[in-house]
Amino acid sequence: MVKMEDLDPHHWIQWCPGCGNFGIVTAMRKAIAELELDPKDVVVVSGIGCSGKTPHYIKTYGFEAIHGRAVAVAMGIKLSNPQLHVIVNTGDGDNYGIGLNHWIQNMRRNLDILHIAHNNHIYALTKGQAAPTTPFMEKTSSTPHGNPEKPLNPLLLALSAGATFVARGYAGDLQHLTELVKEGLMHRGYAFIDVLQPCVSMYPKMSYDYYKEHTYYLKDHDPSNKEKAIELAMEEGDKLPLGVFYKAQTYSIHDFYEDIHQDLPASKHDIYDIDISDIIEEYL
Amino acid sequence: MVKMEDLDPHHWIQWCPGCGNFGIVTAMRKAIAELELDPKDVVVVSGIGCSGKTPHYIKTYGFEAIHGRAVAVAMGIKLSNPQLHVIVNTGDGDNYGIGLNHWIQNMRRNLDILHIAHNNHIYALTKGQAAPTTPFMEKTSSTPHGNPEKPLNPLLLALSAGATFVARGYAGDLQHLTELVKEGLMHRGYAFIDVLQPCVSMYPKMSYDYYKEHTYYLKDHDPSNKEKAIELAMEEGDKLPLGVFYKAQTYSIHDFYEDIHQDLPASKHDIYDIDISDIIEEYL
Amino acid sequence: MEDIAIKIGGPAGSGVMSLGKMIGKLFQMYGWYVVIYDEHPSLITGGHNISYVRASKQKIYAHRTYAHILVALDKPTIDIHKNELKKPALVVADEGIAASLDNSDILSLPLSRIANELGSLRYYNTAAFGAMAKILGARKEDVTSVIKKLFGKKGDEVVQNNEAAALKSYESIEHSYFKLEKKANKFMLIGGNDAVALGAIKAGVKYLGQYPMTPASSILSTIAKHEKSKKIVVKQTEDELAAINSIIGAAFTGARAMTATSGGGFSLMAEALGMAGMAEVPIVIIESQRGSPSTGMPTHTEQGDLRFVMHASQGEFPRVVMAPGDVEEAYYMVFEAFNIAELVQSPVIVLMDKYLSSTIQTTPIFKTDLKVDRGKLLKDDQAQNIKGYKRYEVTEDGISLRALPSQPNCMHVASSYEHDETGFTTEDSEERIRQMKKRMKKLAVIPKHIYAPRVYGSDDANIQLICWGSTKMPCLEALKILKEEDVKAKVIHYPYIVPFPYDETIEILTKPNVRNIVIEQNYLAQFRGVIREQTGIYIDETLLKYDGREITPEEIVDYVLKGD
Amino acid sequence: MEDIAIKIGGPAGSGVMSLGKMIGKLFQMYGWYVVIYDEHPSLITGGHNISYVRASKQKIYAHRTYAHILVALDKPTIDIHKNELKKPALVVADEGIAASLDNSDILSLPLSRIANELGSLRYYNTAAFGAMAKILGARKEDVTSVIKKLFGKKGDEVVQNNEAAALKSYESIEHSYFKLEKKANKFMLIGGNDAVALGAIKAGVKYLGQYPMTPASSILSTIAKHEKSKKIVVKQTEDELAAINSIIGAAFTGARAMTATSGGGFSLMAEALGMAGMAEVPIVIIESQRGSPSTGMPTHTEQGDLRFVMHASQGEFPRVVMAPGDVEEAYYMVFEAFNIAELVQSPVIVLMDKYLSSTIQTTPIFKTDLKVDRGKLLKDDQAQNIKGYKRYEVTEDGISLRALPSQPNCMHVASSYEHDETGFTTEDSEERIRQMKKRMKKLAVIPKHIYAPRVYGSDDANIQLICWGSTKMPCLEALKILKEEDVKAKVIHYPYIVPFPYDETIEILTKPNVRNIVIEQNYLAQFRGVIREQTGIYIDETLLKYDGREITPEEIVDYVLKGD
Ligand SMILES: Cc1ncc(C[n+]2csc(CCOP(=O)(O)OP(=O)(O)O)c2C)c(N)n1
Ligand SMILES: Cc1ncc(C[n+]2csc(CCOP(=O)(O)OP(=O)(O)O)c2C)c(N)n1
Ligand code: SF4
Ligand code: SF4
Ligand SMILES: [Mg+2]
Ligand SMILES: [Mg+2]
Repeated sequence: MVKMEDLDPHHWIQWCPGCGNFGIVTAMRKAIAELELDPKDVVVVSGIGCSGKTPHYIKTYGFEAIHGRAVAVAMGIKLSNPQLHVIVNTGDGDNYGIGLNHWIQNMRRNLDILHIAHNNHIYALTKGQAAPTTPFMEKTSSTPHGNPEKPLNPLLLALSAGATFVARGYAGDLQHLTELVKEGLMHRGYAFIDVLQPCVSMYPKMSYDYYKEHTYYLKDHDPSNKEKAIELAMEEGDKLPLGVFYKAQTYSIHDFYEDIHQDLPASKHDIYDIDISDIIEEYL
Repeated sequence: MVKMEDLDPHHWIQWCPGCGNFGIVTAMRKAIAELELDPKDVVVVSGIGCSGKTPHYIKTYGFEAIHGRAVAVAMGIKLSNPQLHVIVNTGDGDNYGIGLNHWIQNMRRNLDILHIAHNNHIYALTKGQAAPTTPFMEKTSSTPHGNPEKPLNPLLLALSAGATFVARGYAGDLQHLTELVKEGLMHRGYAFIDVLQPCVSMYPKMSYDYYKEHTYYLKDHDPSNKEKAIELAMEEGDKLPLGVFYKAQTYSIHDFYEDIHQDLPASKHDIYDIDISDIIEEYL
Repeated sequence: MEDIAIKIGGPAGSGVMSLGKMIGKLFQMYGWYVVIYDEHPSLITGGHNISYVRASKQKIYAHRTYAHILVALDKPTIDIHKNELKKPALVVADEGIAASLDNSDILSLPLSRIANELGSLRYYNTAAFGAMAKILGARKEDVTSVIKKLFGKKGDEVVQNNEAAALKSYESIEHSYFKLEKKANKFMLIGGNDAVALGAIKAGVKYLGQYPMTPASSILSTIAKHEKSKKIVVKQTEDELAAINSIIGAAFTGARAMTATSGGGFSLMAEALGMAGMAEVPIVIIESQRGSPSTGMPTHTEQGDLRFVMHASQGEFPRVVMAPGDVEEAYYMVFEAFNIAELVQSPVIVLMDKYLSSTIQTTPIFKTDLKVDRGKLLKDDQAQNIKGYKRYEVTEDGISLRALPSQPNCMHVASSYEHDETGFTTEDSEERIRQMKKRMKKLAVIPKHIYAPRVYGSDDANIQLICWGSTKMPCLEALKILKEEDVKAKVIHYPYIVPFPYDETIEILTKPNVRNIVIEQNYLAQFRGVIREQTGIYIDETLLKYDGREITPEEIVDYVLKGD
Repeated sequence: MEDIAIKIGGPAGSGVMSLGKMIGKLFQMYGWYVVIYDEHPSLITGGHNISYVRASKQKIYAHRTYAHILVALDKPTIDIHKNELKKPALVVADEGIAASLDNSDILSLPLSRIANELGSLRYYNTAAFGAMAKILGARKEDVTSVIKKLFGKKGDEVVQNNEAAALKSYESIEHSYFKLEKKANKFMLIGGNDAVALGAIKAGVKYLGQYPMTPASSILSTIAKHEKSKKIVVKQTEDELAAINSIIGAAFTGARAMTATSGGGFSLMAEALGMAGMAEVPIVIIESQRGSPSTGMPTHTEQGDLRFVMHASQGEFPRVVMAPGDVEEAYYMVFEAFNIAELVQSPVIVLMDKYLSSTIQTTPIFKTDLKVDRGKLLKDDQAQNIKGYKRYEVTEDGISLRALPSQPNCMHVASSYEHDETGFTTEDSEERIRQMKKRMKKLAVIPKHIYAPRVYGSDDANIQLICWGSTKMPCLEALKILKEEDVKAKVIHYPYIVPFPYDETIEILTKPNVRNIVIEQNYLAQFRGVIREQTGIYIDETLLKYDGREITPEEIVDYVLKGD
């Protein structure tokens, strides 16, 4: 039996007191414990940012990669050993800025990972520059005259690119978030959760109070309905819906590689005496 | 008066006889001539690929950049001198593969350029590897056991990212394509045209004949209707619609910079004696 | 009191840096020379932050290892730094801290009380500033001036509250411990990154494309502050690929264009750097090095990227690599970088590091009568009559006339492929050789004196401290100390690495009976390798540091006196 | 007939390369040594393509500048290449071309007629092959065998039509011009990139992440062909950033992982290269150089990326840079690369170039009794009982035990930050120094003999041709020619650049009375610079070429005999 304590941090946590990231990593720990996944079979992969520190705060295998490349690293991990449960944690800058290409392409591939985007609407670790999700005309350290860009719509892009599990969570609701994480972990295919994450130091405006007023929970929504999911994602109301927007079981790139891993995952194949005589034959 | 001949290639054309790119560059020449744009105020920017050779084949200013970065180079050009008409020509690999991030981000910014993607569903110049638009399970030189990826949907992504002019053209219909190019050139904001381009050497399957059977022209579609445009883009029928899917006039990032270019574009500002005494004052 | 050093320690988020700046500003007002040096981990909250303010009536170049006053904004600070204290050693702390330590040597102050009275712990560090002003013997009205200067833009309320905090605590102290004398000097107090920003603005930068990365991020913030008044297109991009590619586009239109980053971002720029070289587009890249490899130690200093920036990108093309030695040089050299970029129509890399980027110094007020030189740039009126324009014409000095979009008669394609004189792709052997030779000889137009090493110190010294970039600062400080100890030494500082000043190097390094010591912030002694590769001269003595902390004048002096 | 050279010229798309391969295959069947060298522009159609087939009864190493037979698949070929012809000079062309030139020296063949009879010009080059087989004096049944071998996988119809084309044209010629003698040798005929693929497959590569880029693209195609039978995850990625980052992920799970690219793609890999160094993940990167800078001359050769791969990525970390000298070495060294990568838990770069990637050679049949060595990799049964596991434990040789996800008791985080022994981020000065020292000493475990330079030629020679990577081939061929002219020379070939073989270099290069000449395919004599940086030895004679064409044995001989 896996207990929450088995998943305690590798190290003391260095996030600011009150940071939304605590809620996220706790939800991850709870979900893994409740699903009874063996921590040694879980790999948490991150980029760089406050969010990037997540792997250190949950005792599983982890990879704190470079900024923007967590999803690409995760692809190599999951394709080489599909038995591992791979969880990607990115920041909003990390994923919707510098790392966007890998995100889109792997949703298209329907790579079988859980991806949690810590969306605090700011570049926190580098001290408050505008992120791709920062509101229009917001003043930040890099945009003293206002952010000239309209924010991007993560859920709409996820749906358009082909993710097969698309959800929005909120770091302030541990119970709800834990359920999303569990559902994402159990999903075969790209499970993407954009998590609204209060950053108390670098973007206090979007606080817990703010989110309490500006979110609501999806009810009576049929997550198999993609058109409706897209409509929901495009909604420009005052409140953001939380919950599972879309979910489907379709082709995943892993189907193509299934035979390779049939007996053992590729990463565990015996390579001490690969026979290449048939290939050499071709050149004779 | 600008004549077609004024826009003749800088150099003899090196594309394969019958290549769809001829249609595209001819449509560009016709459009510029018909709109009477001054060629010296036009900059054609490309990446690398067969499509990348376009700037050499139309006598305007041009920049043949590195693979995947045409849109980023174009951004620098247009933001520094908004008086220039900037046309980007990319391949499908160039844009939907390696260059995807710049494409998505600049559609979000609604950068004021015309972007023509030469979609031949293959990496042509490098000899026939799978592209992000290559059909599922297709055998290519890099996928001898079939392409394991589902192709991406360029128009759906363009609509989700925020392009304000989204169209599909066909390199085999010069008249129709010329009209699209003209409309795109006149549009203020990101005008994106995915052009179905037969590649006779590296992907002969999607030939002129093929496209004749597998396309139809949009009729009675209201391009101001984004929901409908998204529906059209998601259609999975046997035939692809050609024409303008969506068009809108909204905020563009250029609005933010307007004051800078008010008298002269920034690239032409006199910089011989910039006064910084007010800034120095801050440090005294 | 001739020279005083103050160390402030506290947790991240407690305003350590801003307190350092207030104290520095006070000394500046008194005409003192100031150096402010910061150290902090890559965390938003928690972790130990330091600001070190050194001020002197005489010119100073760098921080030192000691402090006369320790301002402890938290308890651990006292333990961590007490051994650095030097007479007259004074420890200053809030009464809460002092009480808990039961240490009567601590000057106990009502900082948190004052801050709380004003309604927010935010004023804690301003209160500490007021106390420090009194301790140092500054006048009350100068406290007010500093606060106005630093908080003025944040509105009246902020100013008033900060003023109240400072003055209250100023008054809470009975007597001054020092007497702050006024000197007649008038300085700027400015950090390396801000000097870069000013140099660029003065040079007429019209497009900045940047993605934030420590320690270069503040260049973006600073230039953005002036985007409207100086009419500069400032674009935070989606990544460093977009940053460099967009500045190449901007420069192609004729806009002076720049990006700034650290090593990781520069890695992503490697490919486009070569495009600038091939297409002959003048761009300026600021690269501020930090602890590496990879993400490394983001908020620490290093000179580990020298070889990388010299050789980044496939193949061979001309580039300039310069490395300013202090804040003042950063301003002038960045200005120069833009001129040189247009002169040689190639990329220019300005190599900084965290130490130089974030160190704040008093400098003489920057001169502004600097001459912009745009090299062989075609003028609009010349374009009217030009015939047979060729963008990549092979000329005597390798540099071709540069025409810009919208100029008539000059339409051409800039290309990342090898090309002929018109810009069209070529794979012809002879064309290729011609274009390679043309490009590779361009750097020769840069006047030699510009990239010559600078020699500081006594002519007849036989100890030569060889350095490049920011280590100039501790080296010059070490020179002063050595002089006091009657040891004659010289500092040989290289502000340029590429082009490499061959003749001067031979002359300087092969003097008979000299002891040459290379001083660098890296593991492999990269610059020593460059010298050997270029000249064959092997310098066997090195003083290397790669723990992320800038080498100190003391370490240099120690090494010189004792050897390794 | 001892040695024969055939040049085939024609437009891109006319099957020049494939004709070269057919002829080469024929010689291979006869037990001859073969070298096939291609030249073509970066275009799909149009532009002039060349395939050059050289065959000999004696061992040959490289292509030469002359040809005995010119096969002209179009008219321009004759003009372009007629001066390269050497006795017995024979020009072979379709009757259409021959007639239009009105040149009775041309052997006129009914190639297009035969192809058209078979319904497609696609058979034009196979017809040319049949004719060449007859001209060379090969037996009919061998023509059939070659066709079966090369077209067998494309189905019966293709084989039959090609066979028909070849035999018809074989019969259209009355008599053979040569007599192709059979030798007892049994060779493989294989190109550099395929040798790389085989070396990797033999080494147990389990994950290939690659983005296509000339001249490395065919490594992807070749390995993909065997993905199912050899159970390899082959992933074409969205770009080179994803390629290298995904192989790092793959290697982290324990899969042997590789990527392949050219300089432009390698530029994009620079950042993650440093991550592999910092996180100590073993990966293999194949970098096949091409004409540069930037997009450059994509289908031409160069050795311009040496310094770049040596220094790519910010900061300092261990890496290995090897550069095989010929096709056979490519196989063995790529195999070795995987062992070394795991031995030192660091990235290994295998530097190829277009010449080596695409040159096809006869080689002895590759040995397959090679020993896989996974270094300090933790075994599953060891993991069961391990306690206090530390991924980055500081050990004597710097190498720590490597545990893999899913192993019990070893959970840890691999990190791109500087870290302590457990993997947690640290900015502590002493931890930093310990980890830097640990990493930087790792390369010392590579046995010296592995990276020693190889010496070819007479012991008592006083001319030393110093080269690295693919220039070994023309250098060895030049050695043969020089020997024929009674000039004693040696080739000193460096298969490794990093680690640099210091002792051997000193010994070899400082022999009294030797004339050292550095031979490289670049402008700046980069390897000469490396030698000087490492040893202080300056070699003033260089033979450099940077026009995209491989240096020829003749050029080397000329230089040696006449000087520059
Ligand atoms: C290539 C590169 N560019 C820039 C950086 C600097 N950097 C570190 S984290 C970060 C962004 C942080 O924002 P986000 O991804 O939203 O994460 P958060 O800190 O908000 O969790 C940046 C720009 C880097 N480490 N690497
Ligand atoms: C960084 C980099 N990676 C790879 C390449 C090699 N390359 C050149 S063109 C191309 C793709 C061509 O496909 P596409 O963009 O669809 O253009 P097309 O030739 O089909 O028009 C590739 C992979 C390159 N030039 N640069
Ligand atoms: S800066 Fe923001 S995101 Fe980072 S740890 Fe603090 S609260 Fe969390
Ligand atoms: S390969 Fe295809 S895309 Fe390229 S020029 Fe030929 S037909 Fe056109
Ligand atoms: Mg963020
Ligand atoms: Mg394509």
